[in-house]
Amino acid sequence: MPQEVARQYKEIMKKYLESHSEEDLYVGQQFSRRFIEKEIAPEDVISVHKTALSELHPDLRNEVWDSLDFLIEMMIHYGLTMREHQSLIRKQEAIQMEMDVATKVQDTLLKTKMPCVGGLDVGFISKPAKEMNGDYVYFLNKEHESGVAVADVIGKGIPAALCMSMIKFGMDGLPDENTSPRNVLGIINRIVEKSVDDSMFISMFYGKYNAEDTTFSYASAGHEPALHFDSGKDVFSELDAKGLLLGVKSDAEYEERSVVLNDGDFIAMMTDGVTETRTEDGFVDMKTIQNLLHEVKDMTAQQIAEHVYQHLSDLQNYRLSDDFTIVIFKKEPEQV
Amino acid sequence: MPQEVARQYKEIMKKYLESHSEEDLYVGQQFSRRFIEKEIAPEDVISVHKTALSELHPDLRNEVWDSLDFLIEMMIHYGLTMREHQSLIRKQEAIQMEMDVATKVQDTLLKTKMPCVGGLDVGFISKPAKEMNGDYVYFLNKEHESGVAVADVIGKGIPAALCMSMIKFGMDGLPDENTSPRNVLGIINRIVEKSVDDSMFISMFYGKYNAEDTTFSYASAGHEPALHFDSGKDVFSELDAKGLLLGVKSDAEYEERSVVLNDGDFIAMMTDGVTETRTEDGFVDMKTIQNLLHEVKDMTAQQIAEHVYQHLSDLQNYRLSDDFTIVIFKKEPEQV
Amino acid sequence: MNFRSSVEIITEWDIVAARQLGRNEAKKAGFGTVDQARITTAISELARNIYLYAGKGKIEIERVSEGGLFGIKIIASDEGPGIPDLRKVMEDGFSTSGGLGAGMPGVKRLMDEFKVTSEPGAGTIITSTKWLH
Amino acid sequence: MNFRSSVEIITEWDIVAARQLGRNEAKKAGFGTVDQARITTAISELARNIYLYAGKGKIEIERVSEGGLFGIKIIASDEGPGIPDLRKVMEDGFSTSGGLGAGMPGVKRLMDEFKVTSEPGAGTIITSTKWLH
Ligand SMILES: [Mn+2]
Ligand SMILES: [Mn+2]
Ligand SMILES: [Mn+2]
Ligand SMILES: [Mn+2]
Repeated sequence: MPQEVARQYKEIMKKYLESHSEEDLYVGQQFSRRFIEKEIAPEDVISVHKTALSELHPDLRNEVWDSLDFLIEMMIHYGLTMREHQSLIRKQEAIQMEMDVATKVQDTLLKTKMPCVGGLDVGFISKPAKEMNGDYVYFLNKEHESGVAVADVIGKGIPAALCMSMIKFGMDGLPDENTSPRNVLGIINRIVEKSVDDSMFISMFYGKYNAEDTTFSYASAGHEPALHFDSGKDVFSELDAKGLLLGVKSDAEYEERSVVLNDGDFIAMMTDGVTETRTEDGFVDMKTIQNLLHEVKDMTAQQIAEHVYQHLSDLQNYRLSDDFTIVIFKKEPEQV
Repeated sequence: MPQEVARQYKEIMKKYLESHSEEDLYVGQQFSRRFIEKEIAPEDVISVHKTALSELHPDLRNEVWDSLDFLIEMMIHYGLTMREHQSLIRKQEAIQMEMDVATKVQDTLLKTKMPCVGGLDVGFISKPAKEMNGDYVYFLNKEHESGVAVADVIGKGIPAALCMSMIKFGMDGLPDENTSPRNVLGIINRIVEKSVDDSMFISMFYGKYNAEDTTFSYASAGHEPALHFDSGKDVFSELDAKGLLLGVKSDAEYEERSVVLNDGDFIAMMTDGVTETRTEDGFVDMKTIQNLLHEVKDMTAQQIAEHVYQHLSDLQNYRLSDDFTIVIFKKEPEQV
Repeated sequence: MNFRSSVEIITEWDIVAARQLGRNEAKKAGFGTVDQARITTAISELARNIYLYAGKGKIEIERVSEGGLFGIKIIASDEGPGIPDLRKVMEDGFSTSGGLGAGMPGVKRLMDEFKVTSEPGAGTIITSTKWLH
Repeated sequence: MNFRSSVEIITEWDIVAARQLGRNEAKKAGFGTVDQARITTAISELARNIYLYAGKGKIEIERVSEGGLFGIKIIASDEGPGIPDLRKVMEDGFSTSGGLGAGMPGVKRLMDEFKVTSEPGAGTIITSTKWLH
């Protein structure tokens, strides 16, 4: 404890004892913050206080000094808590740095390339609720074909992130002749079932647009239904298909369905972070999402995705309760 | 602040002011720990102190009371630090839980099966320095062949863990005709180079034992040399082969070499956590490791691995400075 | 009508004036010494933030009652640059506070209720209430 | 020869006796009030650990000097069950201490030097030194 600090403490307290002014308390309190910055423990403050008082009023009764000694004793464990805090902050900062690196590694490791086949406009947005994203979007591009996997790993954070690598490397290893949605889900399901224990499940939607016949075929492993906007009839319909979550049963079968897309039609594939947006007034319903999509139906796929995100994250006061992912496949008139 | 707490504080302090006994200070200090458990802030303690003193000695001079008011003001920011600490502890516990789950997921995700081909005894040990292991051992089993990858991801913790999934799923996807060490490293290198950014490197040793001709062939991507114990000559030799770290250059080439194993011979493959064991007296040298291996050369592969770990972790005072991995391939007389 | 009084924050002296007003009102409202000090510290932090980051603003103090509870409400408003990322400010800023326990999370801890609305470019309004227990 | 004295720890009263001895020695060695309280608290924690977990043991206090520095060394020894996982005990036990700031990491923080050797089944010896600055 530097002498200078003790001298200043005495000066400030002296002024306060003379004037009782708010200004001295303000100065004193600002001064106490410097104590904390200098890691001066509370028991040291009591000791400085005692010294200052004894120099200013040496004639006070002995009970005063003894009671301050007692108070020092009572403060020792508070001082320990404070030093523990400083050490914990440093530990926390180290973890934070590790998380930041992990997030960057994950981003590079799991990066995906937007598809580009004629007549298809693609947009997507995927935002984590915590540091790391437990939703995953991965595009698989073949000639005349654009496939997309939209997955939600049950659970968030690091454990979920670890599982996503399975999906990516699993899909990268798919043989060219095996890219129908039912096959993709079947193969990824077997990898997941083999690689993770029973407490870890993944829901996944796989959709594939075929540029030659403009059909969109899809299969679902216990995932949220997608929405199909039919611009001719100006209506939405839900696209769902039967299938168990990935990782439940190694021989699970997946239903495959398809729909033809006309110019102006689009498909919105989402995770439950979108459909189960929680607001102060309860859950958002499908109707709200359809209305949001309809408001911007003539914009680009990316604008549609961002519009939905903006509105739903506003409703949640900027605090996502779950990872949020939406992918738009929009049929455009083909440029010749 | 409960009345009862204030009453007890007064009683303890009263006794102390009368007797000045160590016992009262002990009782008082134990009592102060309960304050902290009850999240009573230090400024509250000063306030309780002031009340107690004013009830015990109401006739003390005004400077005493005013100075205690000043002290309360000085303690407010200490109280905030303490409450921040409590909140940080809760945050820390949540992170710890997430890490625990992540470790379990990683264990299941990256699990590997010990090889079993005739005439080969296999043992290994892999211990993380922090929560998560940045070293990785993965066995690849074919008929008459046992392959093993020993890898060290530069960096530790979560970022490293994320990278290991690449190795596992990369190796799982290897076609059967492509399992020569030079090919394995070539293929994994291309996956790593494509999937991670320039700041992330992996060193890897790939060794393969062929039961038909009892040769051990190997290649190395910038990894620690392995040790070969020749039981006939009773000497060790280093097995090293030229090759860049994984992820540096997509078309890197890997040298492949081989050695014939006779009964009683063994290979020790390690990461730098073994060879660069740091003790109070500096680094451990290869000679020390050879001596450790030699001491137990007649035991099983698993016992050899554990012996090395026991001794080197003792030397480090039970605090590993790096992840520690050793794999033993030992040639046994084949049972017919 | 509820009693309400205010202090304009322009210079550092005004921080002291706001503290004094807050302490007097807290005392009149029946808060004990420690809570008076906490309310005063909260006002001090809010006024300092205005002084440091917005340049100019106002601290208002209001006696409030709700369902039999009585308390004191602090309203800190400014027309400064606003807070671009509310989510970040509302988080427990351990490392940012450097262990000082101050800033928004500090005010939140000193008081019982806390609310902030901010519009980038248009300013910030923070209201915070402490109830007599 | 260095001065050395000790207290057997069997009952809770002995914790108080060890504290008293430590405080007296710390005072005689020239430590100020706060450091006297810290040394006493460290002794208290060590003695309490013996009383609670080993049942029986000893606290010795020794005046030490080294390269012109003077200080006090506490030696806490017992023949209790020992500490099975030293690595764990030496870690900062935030959650285990429930924010109490006590246990081994607490003693380490109160003193300047700290060393523990333990053999499962044979007992534990902890030595800890504080230097006069
Ligand atoms: Mn999820
Ligand atoms: Mn979800
Ligand atoms: Mn490593
Ligand atoms: Mn290493």
